[in-house]
Amino acid sequence: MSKRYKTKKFIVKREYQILAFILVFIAAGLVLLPKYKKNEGIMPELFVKNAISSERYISTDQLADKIINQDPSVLLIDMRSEKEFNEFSLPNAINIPLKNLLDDDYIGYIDQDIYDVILFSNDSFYADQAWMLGNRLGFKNLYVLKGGLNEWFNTIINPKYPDETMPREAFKLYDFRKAAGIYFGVGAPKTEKKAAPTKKVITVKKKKKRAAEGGC
Amino acid sequence: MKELEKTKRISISAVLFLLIILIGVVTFKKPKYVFEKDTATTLQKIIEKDHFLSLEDFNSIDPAQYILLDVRSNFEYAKGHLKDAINISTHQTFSDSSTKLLKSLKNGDKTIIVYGENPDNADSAWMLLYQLGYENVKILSAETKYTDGKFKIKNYDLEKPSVNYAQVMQKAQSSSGNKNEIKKSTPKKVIPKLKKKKRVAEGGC
Amino acid sequence: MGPLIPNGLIPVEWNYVIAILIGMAFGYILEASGFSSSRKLAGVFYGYDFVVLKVFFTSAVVSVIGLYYLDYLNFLDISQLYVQPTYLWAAIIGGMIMGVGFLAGGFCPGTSFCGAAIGKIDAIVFIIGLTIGIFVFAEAFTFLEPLFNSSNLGHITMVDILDISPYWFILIFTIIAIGSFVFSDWVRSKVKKVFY
Amino acid sequence: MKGKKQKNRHVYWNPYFGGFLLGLLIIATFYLTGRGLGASGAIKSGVVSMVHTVAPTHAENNAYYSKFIKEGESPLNNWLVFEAIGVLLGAFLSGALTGRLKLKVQHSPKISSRRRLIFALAGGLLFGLGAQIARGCTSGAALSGMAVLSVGGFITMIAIFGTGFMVAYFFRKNWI
Repeated sequence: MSKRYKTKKFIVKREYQILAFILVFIAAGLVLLPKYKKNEGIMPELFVKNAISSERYISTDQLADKIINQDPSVLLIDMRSEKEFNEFSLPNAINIPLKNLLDDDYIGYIDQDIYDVILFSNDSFYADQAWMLGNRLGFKNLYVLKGGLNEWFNTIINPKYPDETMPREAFKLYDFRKAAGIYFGVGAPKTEKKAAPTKKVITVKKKKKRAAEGGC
Repeated sequence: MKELEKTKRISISAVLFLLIILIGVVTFKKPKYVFEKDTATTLQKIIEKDHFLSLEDFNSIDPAQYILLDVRSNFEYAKGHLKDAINISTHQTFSDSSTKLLKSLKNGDKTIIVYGENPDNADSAWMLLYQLGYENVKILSAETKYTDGKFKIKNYDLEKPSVNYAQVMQKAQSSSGNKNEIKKSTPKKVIPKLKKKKRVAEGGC
Repeated sequence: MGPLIPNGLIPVEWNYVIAILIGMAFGYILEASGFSSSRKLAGVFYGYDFVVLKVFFTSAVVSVIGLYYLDYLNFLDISQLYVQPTYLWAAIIGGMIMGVGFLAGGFCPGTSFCGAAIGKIDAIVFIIGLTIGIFVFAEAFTFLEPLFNSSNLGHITMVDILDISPYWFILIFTIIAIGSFVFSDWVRSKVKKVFY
Repeated sequence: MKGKKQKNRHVYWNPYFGGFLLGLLIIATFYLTGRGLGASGAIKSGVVSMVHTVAPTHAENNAYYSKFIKEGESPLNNWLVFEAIGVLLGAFLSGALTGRLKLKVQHSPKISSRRRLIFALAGGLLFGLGAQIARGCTSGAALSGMAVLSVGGFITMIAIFGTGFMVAYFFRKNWI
């Protein structure tokens, strides 16, 4: 049994030589293979496909409807600066200035699958850019408020009275917007004062979830 | 106690390993298009906001220095467009002809100026081109419209609030008299689950 | 694109099933390679048995090569993998304590499980020792905390600190590993045989 | 092959073959779960849950235990614990197939089995302590760490084996 080891001259078995060669060959392959830049996020083709689809937009009317019905799945994110946010924002919105979008503190808000995240800014531009970045990183459930706050003020807060010639739907829409405007605190007749606030109190408690923290 | 000195199994598995890798490498196709800029760089670029070209600047620069890219649909383009503009609507960016054209423009001396119905519309094209590594792209910050048989272009103020929101709201509320209740409620702190955070997998001990 | 579970390609519910299957394979391989025998493990320090070194380095080389090939072929995003955070002094001092423990006990935690599974009493005692050790650590945590949390270098890899292409590093690492195999065989041919 | 195994139950795999398979397993682990293998974490979970059951308030006040105690979830509900169960099963399977199952204390003929057990206990104690300080043992920190080229993995590995060689002289009687 021990005879094998007592050879005076130390030699490596031929099989091991070949195996060693194979291993070095494989490792050298990594060095020799042509390098290419790795793609971060989704592939450009998919990016375009998502970008040209209009599904990412949500209209102000839809949003107003969601807020009034206290849709618990909505998470509003204000992309403007902190100053603008402090002056005015939509109810229950969270402020993530565009420049902080990818910060560790905020990325969790846009990279998740619980809420429908609705991004908005003054018009849809910042929100759209944020959406594009999120789209590239493969985040789901991101939406852009079409037209942003400008559109919000044009439609919900200050709806335009439709012309007489317009179809009936336009009037319906106007009524809805007017009512929504009252909900958001515009021109409510004094008699309705009581009705509005009770509605306003949002009791839906969103469940706090914490990131699973691993530890070693 | 000894281990097996036989090398049959290890030899077979090593050769298989090598074969699998070889097959993988041989059949591997390099993706045709990859994003060259990562998202952090892109975000930086967006914040700097020097990728816009106002209409005045556009009118003052020499047409030989730029190439206009119309990202609207072919139909809109046919109705009317800026002089010498080339039409590549966003979804056609990867078609053969536009790839060829864009490649020739990449890192050239000429600035690529994209425009659409409004800057918002041109933004996806810009984002795409920039992230694909085109440095010399700018968005024409203007609104284009085809009305009354004429193609018109006018300046567009980006991200400018149309009204002073806070003031309007205050006015509206004071007129209705229920100021207190409708005040902007303090943003509720919600902490959504951080799902795909990198390195979420914990290590073993 | 992998890793599959963090990217949601396999539902999280499968996590534990996969854990057991992976564990079984791990245990089987360790046991079949002889890691359940403490005398075999300790042999590497006396030159009569280099199975630890061989298995260890072979697996490190194969896994790192495989992972980088998967990364190259776009099956896996290597930047998403968990990298142990490096706490320099904690790693050195903890490693030294483990070194002494290895020599005294003749096992490491993974191999002691294997030994215990096939009925080695010393392995079971080793596991009891491990439990006490962890208990001692936790009780003395306030005292050990400065060391535990000192010199945090973050999730860094050799590529970050050596500023070298990972592929070159892998090639060099492979050659070093093969060199160590040859060296270990040479040492083994010189050292007095131990039978156990 | 099988008959041969019956005759010599102490024939192990070729170490390179074992290492190769282990390498593949680590690749599979990383590919599936994004994390490496581990062993001592399972015992840590065991200790935490034990202390938490015996003395809940103490466990919650202790800075270390409290890191791993989550409300409504047992510390044992952990990936590593399941993996450790798998290790036991797998090793048992391998031992059973090759006829290595036997209740015994393995030690050098020069020492008594009492001495061997005392040393095993002390070694385990030190290993447990060290593994917690270094945030991982040989499989968690060194083996998995080296697969992703983690600096910590290499440092831990060098520290373990470097110290091992340094102190090998003092423990020689135990082994050779």
